[in-house]
Amino acid sequence: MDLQFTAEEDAFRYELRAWLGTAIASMPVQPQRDDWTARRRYDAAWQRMLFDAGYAGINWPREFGGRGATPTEHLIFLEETERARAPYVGQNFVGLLHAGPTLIAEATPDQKAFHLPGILTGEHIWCQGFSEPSAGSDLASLSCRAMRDGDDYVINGQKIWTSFGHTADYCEMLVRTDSDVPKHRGISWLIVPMGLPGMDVRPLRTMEGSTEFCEVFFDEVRVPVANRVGAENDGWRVTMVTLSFERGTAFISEMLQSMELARDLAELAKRITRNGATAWDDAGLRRDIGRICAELDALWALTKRNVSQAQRTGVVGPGGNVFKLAYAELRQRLGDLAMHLLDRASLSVDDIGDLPSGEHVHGRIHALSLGIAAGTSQVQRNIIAERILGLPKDR
Amino acid sequence: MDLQFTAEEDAFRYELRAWLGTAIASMPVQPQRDDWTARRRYDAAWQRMLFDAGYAGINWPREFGGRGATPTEHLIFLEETERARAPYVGQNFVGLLHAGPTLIAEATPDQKAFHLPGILTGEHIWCQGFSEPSAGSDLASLSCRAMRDGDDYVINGQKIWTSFGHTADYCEMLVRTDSDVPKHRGISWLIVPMGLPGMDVRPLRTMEGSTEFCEVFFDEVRVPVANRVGAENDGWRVTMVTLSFERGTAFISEMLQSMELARDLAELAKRITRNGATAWDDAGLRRDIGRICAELDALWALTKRNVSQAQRTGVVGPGGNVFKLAYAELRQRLGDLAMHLLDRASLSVDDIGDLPSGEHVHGRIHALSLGIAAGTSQVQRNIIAERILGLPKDR
Amino acid sequence: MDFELDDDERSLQDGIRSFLAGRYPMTAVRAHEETGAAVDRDLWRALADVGVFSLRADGFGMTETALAFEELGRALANGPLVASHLAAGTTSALVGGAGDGTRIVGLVEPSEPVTVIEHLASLDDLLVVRDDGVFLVDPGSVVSTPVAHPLDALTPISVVSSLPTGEQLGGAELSASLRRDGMVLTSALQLGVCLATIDLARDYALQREQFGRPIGQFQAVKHMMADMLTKAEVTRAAVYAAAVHLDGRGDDADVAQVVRAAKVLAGDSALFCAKTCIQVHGGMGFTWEVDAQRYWKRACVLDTQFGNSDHHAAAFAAAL
Amino acid sequence: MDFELDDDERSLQDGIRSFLAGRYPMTAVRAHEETGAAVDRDLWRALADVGVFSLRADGFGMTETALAFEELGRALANGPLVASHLAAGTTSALVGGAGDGTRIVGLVEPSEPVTVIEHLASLDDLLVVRDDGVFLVDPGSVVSTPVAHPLDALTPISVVSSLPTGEQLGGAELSASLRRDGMVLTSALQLGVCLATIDLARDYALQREQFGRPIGQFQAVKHMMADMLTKAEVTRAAVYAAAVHLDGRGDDADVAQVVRAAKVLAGDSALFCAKTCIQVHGGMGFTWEVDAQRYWKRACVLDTQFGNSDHHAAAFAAAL
Repeated sequence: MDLQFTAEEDAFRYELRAWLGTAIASMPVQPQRDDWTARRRYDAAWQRMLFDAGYAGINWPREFGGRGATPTEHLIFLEETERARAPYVGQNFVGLLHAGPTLIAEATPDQKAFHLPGILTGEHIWCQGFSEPSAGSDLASLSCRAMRDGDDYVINGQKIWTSFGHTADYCEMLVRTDSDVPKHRGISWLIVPMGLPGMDVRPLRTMEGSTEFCEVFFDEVRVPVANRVGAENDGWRVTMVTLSFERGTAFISEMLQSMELARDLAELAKRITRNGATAWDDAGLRRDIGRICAELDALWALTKRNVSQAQRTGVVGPGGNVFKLAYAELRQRLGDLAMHLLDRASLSVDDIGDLPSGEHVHGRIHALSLGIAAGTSQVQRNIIAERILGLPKDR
Repeated sequence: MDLQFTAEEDAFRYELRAWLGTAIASMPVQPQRDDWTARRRYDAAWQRMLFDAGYAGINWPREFGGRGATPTEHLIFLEETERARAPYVGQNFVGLLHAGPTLIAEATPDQKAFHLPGILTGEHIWCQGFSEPSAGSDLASLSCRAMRDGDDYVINGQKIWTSFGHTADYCEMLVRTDSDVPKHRGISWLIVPMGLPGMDVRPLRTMEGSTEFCEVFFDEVRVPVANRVGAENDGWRVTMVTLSFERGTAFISEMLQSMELARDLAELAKRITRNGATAWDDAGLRRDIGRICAELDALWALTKRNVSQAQRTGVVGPGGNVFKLAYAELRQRLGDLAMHLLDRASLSVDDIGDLPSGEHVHGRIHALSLGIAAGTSQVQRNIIAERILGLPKDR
Repeated sequence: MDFELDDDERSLQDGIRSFLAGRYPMTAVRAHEETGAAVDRDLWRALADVGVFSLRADGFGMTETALAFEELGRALANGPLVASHLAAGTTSALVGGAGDGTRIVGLVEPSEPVTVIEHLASLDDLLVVRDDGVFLVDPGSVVSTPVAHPLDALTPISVVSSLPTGEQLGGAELSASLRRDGMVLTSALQLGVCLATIDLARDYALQREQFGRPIGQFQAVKHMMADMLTKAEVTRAAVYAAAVHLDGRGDDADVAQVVRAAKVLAGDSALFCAKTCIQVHGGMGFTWEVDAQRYWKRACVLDTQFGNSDHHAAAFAAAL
Repeated sequence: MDFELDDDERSLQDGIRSFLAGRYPMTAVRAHEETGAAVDRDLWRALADVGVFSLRADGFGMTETALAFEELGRALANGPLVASHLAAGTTSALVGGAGDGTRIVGLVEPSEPVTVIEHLASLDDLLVVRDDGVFLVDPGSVVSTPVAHPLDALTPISVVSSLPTGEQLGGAELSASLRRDGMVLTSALQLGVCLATIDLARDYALQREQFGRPIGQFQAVKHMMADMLTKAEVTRAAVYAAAVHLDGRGDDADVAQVVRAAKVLAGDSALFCAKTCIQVHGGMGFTWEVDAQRYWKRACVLDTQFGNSDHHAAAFAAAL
């Protein structure tokens, strides 16, 4: 075991760091949180810069236009971009992390040739049409129907939790193509261009007040059969490829942010005074912050174990579920602690004067979603118990 | 709503308090923790004193020799005996709280006439033969068999967690009298004299090192059919009477002890010094102690709500399950806190000098059993979810 | 001793509950949020008419008042409810017009790291509660900045940069008594949050199906909800005990400690129940549409009022 | 970077594990307990022969040593393992005979409210670690009282009333380095406790049936065990990271912080896993016979050695 980077890995890091230094300086000011069109432009511009510098699709194979980086290099990439406060992957998230890798693994040469470059350059934004109002944790029970009609599928139904549905060009979509077989077996994976007749995209307001997510309604929407990826009714297997990617790397950037946030909390505690002493004079608060920081460092070490395993075996194992479960819980504790420290200042989602209430309160709300999105903590525990511990399935 | 005692209740309290003052002074020194024979003598002597003073079977109906006290008077009785540091119910526990009430509700006049006085005077010690090695949370799956043979049942099988099995005179016992019907329907409730041929009582060592519990093995043990209480195969219903009693009052005395222990912890923290300051100077520790004390006070208020409900309706409702679940969790937190405070002194189950490590470490170990005995916390949660919240049964 | 609600208490509570269900149902709460959540004077006077502000001035006790506030918390009623009730006084009014709802009275305790006032723009009068006394201030004279995005959209807040001294209404004793009563009423609101989130979660768990059965059949969901109920019932006992003690119908416990215990339990439990309610709802719990998030945000607000649970846990220990 | 065990590390760990399974199986552990748990000199020399004490003196790193100690923790091996390993030194022996197991060396850090020494009656030498240095003391010269009922029957303890000064072996630097190495080795033992209790709980959950199915099929049990595994894996990462850093094969993090994090995580997780293992076992978990309780008691002991998790959480914060 070692935690030292090789000379090649260091070289990769320093070259990237140098490039980030100049690249970020040339980026325009970040758009407003809820100006999704401006944010699309911004995210696409950043993706184009990455592409031009050879950093787009960092972990994609070279033959499909990616950089073919190892998992360790991918980790370094995420570390350095976070360290440099580079733009987040943003609206390119689904394309780069979900749809692209699925296309690489399962699509036809023509589908790849058309779609992969658009994702890598930031030209095409993708969204995800998987969840439905009645198919959440039980995703395979989805009922959005695609009926074969000549060379088209005709889609009827509804999707929910479609991130960036109002700005995307394409949707990676799971539809039911056979209702007469067990639920996992009648699902297909389609590429659906957004804006087709019969599609209705409605922003979904979350408790943060933001509208990153949409509901998408389908009324007799026609999509060519040629847009299917993989065999008909084989979509569940196709999508499992995608989901494991999400668990592997999706939370690394925000995990690094949380580590910084926890340390900021110590600084904040030193500034906040109460009854003539600083909050930092409270031994219990110090211990809580120390424990959270120590646990975050341990989670970061776990991430490196997961990356090392991926480097050896090519897949992110159930360590990803362990990480997700632990991180969601820890992030909530961090948020609770921050809000208690801010006390009355935590009643504002905006910063108050020089108090960083905005960041902490937003973070606390976001933490509530961490136990739910991308597999609830209950689902994670089931997976860990069944796949790692080998306990029997519920029924 | 009110929390004030009536003049009658106060009169009851002061009379009892006065009697306790003289009665306790006349008691001999408490025997060693693990001298069960001496403890039986001690517990029986105390029960006899209670009996002579009219306090035996405090909540039993007068017609069966009890005092017929209201639930509120029962609460006062437990408060005052605890306050006076009177002996605990000890080995009379099963007889007074389980077997006696069941006999009152379900036994024949002859059975009552013979057994109830022995329980009230402390002459007869009872133990409980319910749990089996493979029937714990799923008590109704018990397999200890009683086959009818003329006027006898012939018992074969094993019981476990039989408190005071090695000193008791009688055992309230659940046996399977019909294996061909659904599990709850083939159970009968028997009075089994201890020491019959074919019975083998083996002390069961717990993690506390003590042997309050026994395993009891039955090999062709003959018990007259006349010893059955209730109809054959109706034992499950009969025993449900008993179990609800346990939840109602069994934990009140130790709950009062815990309240005192938590306050003692504050005193201890003021005495323990570290790095030139007392442990009490630690704001986090103070907050933890304050929170635990506040929660214990709240649990005490909950107990009074449960008692008031019993006073009105005659039964202890599911508030007993709520209390048990909350108390088990809280008692563990209290124990953890105490051991952390004692630090290296917590490595001894005996007191070290003037450090009360014995009490706290024993209490911590005992707390581990609270989440298990008399219905695990998981079983309590199921009951609360199904009976109070009306959520559907698991299958 | 009888620590169960009697018939009068039950019917008072039922009355408030039906009034709120009719006059301020959740549909109205949500609509109110969209229009900026300024206090609705018609509603305020209607609340006054059922006695929300004047219960104690009218001779009822803290017990009845806490039962009413439990319902206000359950209904997610907003506005300076506790402050206006306190202003209406018991034997005599602290601020005229508070009891009949003609004047909307707020309250602030100057605090670190920042002093924040809820509903400032809607206030007719402001009580400033300091250690050494209680002061009446003209809300218009407070130098402050409204916050564009308050955590709880139903509780607009302003950050104070300068607070005039105002007219002194009483000394340290009045201050202590307002704080004590305020703690109990706030903990009653928090209890209402606990109970409402349990109902919300239960309704959802019974109706929502995944894997071919209602999610309420899964042990994981059951056990989360059993923990909610357990915390809520222990909290209920603590809150009722505090109210009963303030009415002089308690046992021999130290009233200040009983009140602190209520605020500690209620603060922790409301946050726990609301957070767990969101988790039971899964993705839907994270939507603006579902009320789970409103209760969580309200639980956050209430915990900061009259001292949070950590503060009072420390105070409880200090008094041991 | 490759933070997975390599083949050498894996085979070293497997070797220690099979040695312990053969030479000191749980049956032997339980028997040892019944005879007072004095250190068994034959076993001790056998441990020495497989390198438990001399690994680092023999040129291996802390990484390999931690992997070995993980197995010792898993096997519930008792005796002053960490102390004797530290006494064997790295480049040169601190106490002669420690490495080959001919001398059994203990260690004590004088502490408040009481100073307690583990295994005193079995010791040939005692290291006293103070802030200002490390001292070698003749165990026979310590004035102390053995405790009749130690919490962990496998860890006899004595309460010290007077501790002679002894011969100074080194200054503050040696003291700091022994503490740092001791923290890592103790956290490795704690990791072993986590992993052993997971195995115990899993075996029981698969075999024990209630309500007509293995209890491991109930979500409540599954989720408790998923939490155990999660804490154990995060702890494993922290402990391995600390060991690797001590070997100079870490990243640019502050070594002292990495070590503290390991002790914080390992202390909390071992207690959690052992406690949960008891709960999974139900009534059986509370029996003397089932090993769950032994691991819980050991977890309690280990948390107090080289500073408990609260202590190091505070120290971690102080260094931020």
